[in-house]
Amino acid sequence: MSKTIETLDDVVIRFAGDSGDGMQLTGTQFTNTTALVGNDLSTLPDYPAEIRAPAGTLFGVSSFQLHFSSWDILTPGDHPDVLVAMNPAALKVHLKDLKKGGLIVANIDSFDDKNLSLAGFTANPLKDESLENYQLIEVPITKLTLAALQGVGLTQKEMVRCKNFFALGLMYWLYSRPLEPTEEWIKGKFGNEPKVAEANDKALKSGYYYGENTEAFASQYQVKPAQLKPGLYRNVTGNEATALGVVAAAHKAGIPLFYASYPITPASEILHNLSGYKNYGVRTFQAEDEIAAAGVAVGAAYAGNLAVTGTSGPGAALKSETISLAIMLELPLVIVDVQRGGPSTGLPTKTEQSDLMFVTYGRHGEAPAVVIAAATPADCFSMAFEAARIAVKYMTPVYLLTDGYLGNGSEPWLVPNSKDLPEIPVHYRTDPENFNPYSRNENNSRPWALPGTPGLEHRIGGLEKANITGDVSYDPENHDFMVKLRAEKVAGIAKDIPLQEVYGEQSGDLLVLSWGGTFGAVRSTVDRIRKKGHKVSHAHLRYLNPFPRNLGDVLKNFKTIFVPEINLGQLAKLLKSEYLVPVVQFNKVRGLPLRSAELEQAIMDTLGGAK
Amino acid sequence: MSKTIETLDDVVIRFAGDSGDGMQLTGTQFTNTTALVGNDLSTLPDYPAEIRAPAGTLFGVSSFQLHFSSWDILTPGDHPDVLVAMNPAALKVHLKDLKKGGLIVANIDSFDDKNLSLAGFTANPLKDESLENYQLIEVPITKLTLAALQGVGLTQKEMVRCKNFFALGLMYWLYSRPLEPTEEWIKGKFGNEPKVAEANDKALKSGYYYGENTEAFASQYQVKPAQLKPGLYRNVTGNEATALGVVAAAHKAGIPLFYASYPITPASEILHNLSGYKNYGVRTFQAEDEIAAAGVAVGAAYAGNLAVTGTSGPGAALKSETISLAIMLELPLVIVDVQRGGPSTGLPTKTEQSDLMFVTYGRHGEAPAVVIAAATPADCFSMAFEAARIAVKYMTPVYLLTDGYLGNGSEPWLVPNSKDLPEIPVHYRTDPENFNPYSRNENNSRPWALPGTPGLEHRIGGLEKANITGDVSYDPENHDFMVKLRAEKVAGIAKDIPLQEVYGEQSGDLLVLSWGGTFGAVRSTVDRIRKKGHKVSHAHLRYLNPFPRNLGDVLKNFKTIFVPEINLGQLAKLLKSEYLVPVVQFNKVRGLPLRSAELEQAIMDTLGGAK
Amino acid sequence: MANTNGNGEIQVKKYTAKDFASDQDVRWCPGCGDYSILAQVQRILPDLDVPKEKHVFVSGIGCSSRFPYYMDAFGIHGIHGRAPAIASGVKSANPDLTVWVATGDGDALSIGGNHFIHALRRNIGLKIMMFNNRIYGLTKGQYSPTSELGKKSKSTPFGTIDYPFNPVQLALGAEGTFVARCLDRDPKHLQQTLLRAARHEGTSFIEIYQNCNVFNDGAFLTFTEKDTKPDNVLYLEHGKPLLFGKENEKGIRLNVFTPEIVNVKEGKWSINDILVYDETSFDLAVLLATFSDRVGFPTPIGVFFNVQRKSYEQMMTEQIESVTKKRGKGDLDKLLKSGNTWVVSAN
Amino acid sequence: MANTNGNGEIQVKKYTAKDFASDQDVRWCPGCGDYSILAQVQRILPDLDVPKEKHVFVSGIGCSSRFPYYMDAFGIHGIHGRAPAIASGVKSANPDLTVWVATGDGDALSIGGNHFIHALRRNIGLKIMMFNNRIYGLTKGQYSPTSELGKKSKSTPFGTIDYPFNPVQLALGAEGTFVARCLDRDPKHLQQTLLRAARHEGTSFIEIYQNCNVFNDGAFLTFTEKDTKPDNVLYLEHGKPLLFGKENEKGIRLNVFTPEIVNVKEGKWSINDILVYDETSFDLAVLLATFSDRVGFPTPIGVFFNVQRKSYEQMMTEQIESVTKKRGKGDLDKLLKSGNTWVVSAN
Ligand SMILES: Cc1ncc(C[n+]2csc(CCOP(=O)(O)OP(=O)(O)O)c2C)c(N)n1
Ligand SMILES: Cc1ncc(C[n+]2csc(CCOP(=O)(O)OP(=O)(O)O)c2C)c(N)n1
Ligand code: SF4
Ligand code: SF4
Ligand SMILES: [Mg+2]
Ligand SMILES: [Mg+2]
Repeated sequence: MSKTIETLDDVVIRFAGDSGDGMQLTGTQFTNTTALVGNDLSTLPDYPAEIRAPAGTLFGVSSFQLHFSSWDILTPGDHPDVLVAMNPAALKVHLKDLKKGGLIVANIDSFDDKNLSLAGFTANPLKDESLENYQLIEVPITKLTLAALQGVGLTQKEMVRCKNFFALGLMYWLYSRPLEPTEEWIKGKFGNEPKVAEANDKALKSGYYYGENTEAFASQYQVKPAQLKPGLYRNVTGNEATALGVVAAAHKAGIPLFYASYPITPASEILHNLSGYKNYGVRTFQAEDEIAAAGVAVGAAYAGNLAVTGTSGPGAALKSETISLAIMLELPLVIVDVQRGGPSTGLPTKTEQSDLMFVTYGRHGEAPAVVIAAATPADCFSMAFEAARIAVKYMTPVYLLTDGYLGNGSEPWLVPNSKDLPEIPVHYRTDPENFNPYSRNENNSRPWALPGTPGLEHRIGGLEKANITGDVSYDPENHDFMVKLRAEKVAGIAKDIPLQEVYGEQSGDLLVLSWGGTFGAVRSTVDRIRKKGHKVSHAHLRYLNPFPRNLGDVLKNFKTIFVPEINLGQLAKLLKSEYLVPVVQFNKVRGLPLRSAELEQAIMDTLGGAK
Repeated sequence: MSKTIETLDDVVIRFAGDSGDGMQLTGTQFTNTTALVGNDLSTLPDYPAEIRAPAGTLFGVSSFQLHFSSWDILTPGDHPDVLVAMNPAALKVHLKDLKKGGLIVANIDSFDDKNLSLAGFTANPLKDESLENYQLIEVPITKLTLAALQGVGLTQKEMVRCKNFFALGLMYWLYSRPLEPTEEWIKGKFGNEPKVAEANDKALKSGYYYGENTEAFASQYQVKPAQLKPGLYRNVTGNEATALGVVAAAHKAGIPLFYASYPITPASEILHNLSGYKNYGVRTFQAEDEIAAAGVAVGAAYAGNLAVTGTSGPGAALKSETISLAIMLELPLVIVDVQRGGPSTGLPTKTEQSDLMFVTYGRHGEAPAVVIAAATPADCFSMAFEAARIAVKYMTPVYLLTDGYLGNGSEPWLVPNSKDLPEIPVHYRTDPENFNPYSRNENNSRPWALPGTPGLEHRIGGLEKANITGDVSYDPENHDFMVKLRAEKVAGIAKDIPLQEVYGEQSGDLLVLSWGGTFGAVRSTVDRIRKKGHKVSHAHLRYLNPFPRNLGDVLKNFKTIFVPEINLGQLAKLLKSEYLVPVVQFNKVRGLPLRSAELEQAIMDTLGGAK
Repeated sequence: MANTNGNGEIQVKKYTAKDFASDQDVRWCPGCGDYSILAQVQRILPDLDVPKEKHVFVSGIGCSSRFPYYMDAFGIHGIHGRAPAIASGVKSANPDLTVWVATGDGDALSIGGNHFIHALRRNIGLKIMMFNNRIYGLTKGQYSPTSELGKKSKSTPFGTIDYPFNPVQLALGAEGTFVARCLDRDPKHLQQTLLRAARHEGTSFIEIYQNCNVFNDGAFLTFTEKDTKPDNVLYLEHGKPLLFGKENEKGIRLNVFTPEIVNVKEGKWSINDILVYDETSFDLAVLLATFSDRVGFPTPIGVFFNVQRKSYEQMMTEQIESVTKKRGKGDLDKLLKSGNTWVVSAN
Repeated sequence: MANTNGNGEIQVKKYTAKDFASDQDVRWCPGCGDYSILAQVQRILPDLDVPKEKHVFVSGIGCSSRFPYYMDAFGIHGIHGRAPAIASGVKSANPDLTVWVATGDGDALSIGGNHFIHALRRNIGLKIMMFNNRIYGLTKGQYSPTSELGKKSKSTPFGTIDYPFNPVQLALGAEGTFVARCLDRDPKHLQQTLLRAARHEGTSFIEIYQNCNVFNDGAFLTFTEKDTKPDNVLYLEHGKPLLFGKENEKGIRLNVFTPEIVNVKEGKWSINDILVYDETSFDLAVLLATFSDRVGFPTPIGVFFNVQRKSYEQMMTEQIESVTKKRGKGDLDKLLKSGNTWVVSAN
């Protein structure tokens, strides 16, 4: 049976099912295949704080959203075109996001009374009019999978577990994707379990052929490769990119990388990734807690390593006292905060931008630290690299802010060649002549003097330091001097970071000013508005402390500054106190990326007001 | 021999000697006696971070400054009129502060070669012209003390230790103070050691008679009692007042006080004081660290106590994660931060105002907390009481900021009657009917529902709460709602705090705006400037988050806002971001109270510019 | 023991296990060992004669720390590692409450290690149940401080390089007064031990071997499966000889100071040679604690140590009472007006 | 052992104690026990044949934690309680360094308790000297976790209500591989023990009883004064019988499992009945650790426990080496370009 193949510009697909249904894996496979096909893409995994809550419950639903296209896209999309619902709970939770008229692929085998009632349906939505506004495709995924796997030699339970591959195969067919990448992956993954490998492979193919052979779908689709910049690509999540960024920085600095951390969602993957790079000389240290991790990192920095410690909000809170020490010691240190929903444990698996004030001001005393933030999953690589560069050049702690969305989300990344990455010059002090631990170079940086270096024996500590000698000093004037010096050193880094760029007109009525993980949502929204003919510019901040030195001028060129954030207005506060400019805030704190439609509406409203 | 008695309006006296010389005790005795005589007073103890550094060294010098007067004074004074120098190091360290023409009382017995060289003198300053500009009185204090104590039956070492009482007696004579209060104190203190009691008593009297009988001093002085508001007074340090404030609040709330803390300079005295109030039902818990102390306090608050945890900067940093939990739990909690010099260990025995941004923003996530600050040592009582009132009324953590100067410094306090203190109504929830842990009253406060109350069984925790039910909720809209609700609750407290008052004209060219422990220095400076005929107003903030609701209007009424702080401009930042007004900053971060003369100069300069 | 409720009435209500189940859906993975522990706790509470509202369950963060949500009692789901501190506040503010701590091997021994050892040292009245699955469950499979050396986990793809704690040994080192070990899959024994822990004055600590079937499945299989259990588990019972094996044929004998395993059914040794367990002996407790680390030795399950020592909250109460008796009940006005005071009169 | 310096030359310089004294004035109170500890450390360092620049002293906060300032070596005066963490970073980043930790009873056991037990568990190469004065010195006299029950201090005017830790027992509970106790006032023994600690692979822990003559004067007087010391101190020596008393007339005998004190000069018992110390026996170490808490028993001084166990940093190095051997030295470009890659060509 041959079907028409329609060409689409982009598709947003969301896989949803129980935590145990393998939706994250399904999504990742679809992503990898889609990347290989050459589409641009952006992903949004979303999983519950529970590991594997009882089957069928609403809170146990796990999902993976993927946006792929033939053009340059920036977000995982607000509203899916297709929802693959493996059970009633998945349908219940995600239906509200589906585009009107969108496609629902439902595994009808799971729509039994028990599951319907667990999901809080009083009637079977497949059977009444509730889905009238959508295209519903009912597929007995479980039964078909079981049928396909008879004779493979697995138990019933094991066979049922393969149903996500059936769904994956079906979607591959629907969007004309090749099976080979996943077939390869299955071979590699289940090499030791030939039966499992065979079963998954069979389920995958059965799904594919089900699409091909049945009348279920009216047509098949294709999405042409995107016109990306030429080069070698891979798909990376923000956490992978962060790990690679610090490895690359250590390499370019010619010093060993030391990563000390304590597991915490959504930062743990950085530790997982780095712990696999032992042959790159990477040392990883799973500490007893975040305080220890920070302390270990300080010790490693003292001993001359590129020391990095990663965490999320609650862990960052615990590290605060130790970072204050690192500021007094003036040692290089990168602290990665993969932000999540707060306060307290909050929404541990969701994204948020609410640690900006905390990393900027969350230390006792006058304790200035550098703060930078990544804009997209792949940008985590560049900003991790940049954090390391600044830290070792200025002998200072640098916070790198990413977030749950960036950390878990992925996009194609144009992989750089190591030789094209900037060098990071490191000069350990070796000359004992006139050595003073708190003398300064032209950047106000003190020397990095490693234990083990003959003649440089010296002591540093958390008590106030005398200028130059670094001895303990209780002298009032020296304290005033040093407090101001430390502040100046950090402020002075402004001259070493790029000027703020503005997308669109360089002056005008409205500047949308964003930072961090909202880049994609904001830029695509601004783009859409601009395409409609409105003059709206966009500036996206990656440097938060210090700000780019032209930022004040940039702001002056616009009548209205619009600041969208996934917090209650933290960048807005910083801008107001620094530049005394009023700003219009847009704050949605839902644990989710900003929604383009809402954002567009708010910008348009402001634009109306701005004129 | 009778001498003339001159009458003075006020005197600033500084006792200085080795850490082991008992200068803190001497100062405290002089203070108590002076208080009893009816002078107004203000004190500034200053001691090294070392316990008792080797005798004679510069870093081992300990001092106690006292300002007393016949009028209402506000500061311990910038420049002493008299310096009692028990050894060369004390002279070396403190001479630069002495008023030109001031009096030096030096214990010449300690000016031997060893001590001179330890103090870094190449020649004996008593013997050359270095002290030309001062009145030098040389007294062989050690020898005279030894002579007086022959036969009491103490060892030589023990006798030498009494020399501070000789010096005290001498100063009592010089300023016409009675001996009785100290004699009484000696009796009480050394009741079990009659020889020591006798020796100290004798040393005290010998000092007194030495003044009376020798020609050393040209005249004797008196300072008439101050015209204080009538009532019963006592001298209190800020830390004592804080302790009394929370005891009083617990009493007026009718609930037990629970103080959990970990020792840290300069906050430990709050723990010391409260641990002595066992018969007031006060529970004190010395925890293993500050994190535990905060956790214990959260537990005690849950169980219905007035929970307080006190610390200084580094400890406050450690508590941050737990305070974020308390914010999610919406439990009442008072956190006292007796600020000291930072960052890191910094200047642990010195004062500073550099934790304002930290307590305001130093928590991950959107975690709003109330911040208030005491203005003077005695004001610590009122503000501690106020912190407790707000905490229990609004079920929220409240930070009370004091500082090393307030905590250790003292002033006469008009003791209130308990019946005149405001009531603090506490309504524990008892009715199980319609009980919902996150329902709200008119103040947006949730019910305080104690374990042990039948029918109220419920669970709370750090995960996001559903509005009203308090169940765990991962719902995006609920999170947005709750984040905003928590912010509103704290912002709403503005309607329950006093309007900001302005001292002087209510509008004009220049408003000096200060907060916290600088009150005395700023008010007296403004006063002096006003007496010279300049129009300068002063507003002193005790409420930092939320700000008093009229603060924006107050600021609008002045052309220039001048903000002096012992930090790099933290209040200035908050004002700018909140009100978008430019401010003139004055920042001296020396670990010391602001100096009046400098401040006056800076205000005058600004005033010049403001016109 | 009968209790009075808030209104002073005598509480005589008899509960069933169900009364302690909250209305919240239990969110652990199907098959998780946590379910059994929850069930056993709910089962024993009716036997305690403590009114429901006097039970407080405090936890940190981890799968295990979701425990309080499932109990119809008071509860705080705290922050990672801090449960003993929060619980100490609850207990010392109101000693009348029965305060439980539900924690994991990471929560209690990694980030919470300090509060854990200090709670034990203070002997404060907390009933600490540590669900030891030798893994970080909630954060999806990193090794914990009880994971065996060399374990491959998400954060140690080439194997761990740090030695594990022996939780019983650590608790004994930290002055624990009631220290026990149980199995999630031996419900009866777990119930008995929970009851004893609940009734102990001061801190009681129970390490519960708990299967995490998602990230560390089968970690304790040899102790729970019918065919391997007899040879690998040694039940400790006060006053009873230390016997194990399918037919209780093996016993522990003390060769001067060195324990050895002997067979009591082959003639050379008889039951009279076998060490009789004494749970009040610290030295024996420590000796037995090391068994789980000795190759060839069975892993002891049961109460290792149990002695009476006055609790922290008891001493706190007594101190307040004795000072109050000596000095009289504090009067606020007296306190405020204490010290050197003087009067300024209006003139 | 000869070392090479930074330039690859063989380091043969012989140091004296003075070479390890920094130019900083020592700021402890006159008479403080810390002086002796400082002197002994400076005295033994020349015997180690480690070049000066390879010594790193890390401390927390407290009087004792001022230690690094006085050593002419590398040093970090850290923050309260965190010295073991910072030192672990130094040591694992550069295992070639000799890393010391100077800490107090409050620093190590109160706020730093968690890092302390985890360092011991990991057996990471730190030489931990804990100055135990049973008080908080620097903050002027609050009780510490080693203060005796009932102690009156600034923060406990009516006496403490929490039981102290026994640091040796805790260290053993936490898997310490070298655990010792010394006296500030027995310089020779302190020197010997420091040397052994320095040469131990992994974590060594020495509790040093240290007199704080300002806030807790005389806490250890019975162990240091000539007339009381013999009856109150039991020196532990590997392979030697446990004898003490003015004329070594008293000994420790093990009555099955219970230690008792017997007289070896009165006929009934002889030296052959006396327990011969074996510092490799964990059980003996724990038994002896409890002596200081047993009424009537002497307090043991010396090495309680000493076993060989591969250190954390050693395993870290080996793991890196073995993975590198297996996979080849990492190439950055390969790493960046790993995973599923695809090429977009210019067109
Ligand atoms: C301060 C902080 N750090 C880290 C985390 C992340 N985290 C949550 S639970 C957990 C470990 C859980 O392990 P365990 O205590 O053994 O409990 P289990 O899930 O195995 O029952 C970690 C690391 C956190 N929530 N807070
Ligand atoms: C985070 C933090 N909390 C508290 C303190 C205050 N503090 C400094 S040293 C110390 C205790 C010192 O006791 P110990 O470790 O026994 O050392 P010692 O002075 O007796 O040698 C305390 C509580 C601090 N510096 N930092
Ligand atoms: S991850 Fe493991 S411990 Fe956690 S709920 Fe699942 S099975 Fe239980
Ligand atoms: S206070 Fe005690 S421990 Fe500290 S230096 Fe003085 S004597 Fe030594
Ligand atoms: Mg676990
Ligand atoms: Mg101490």
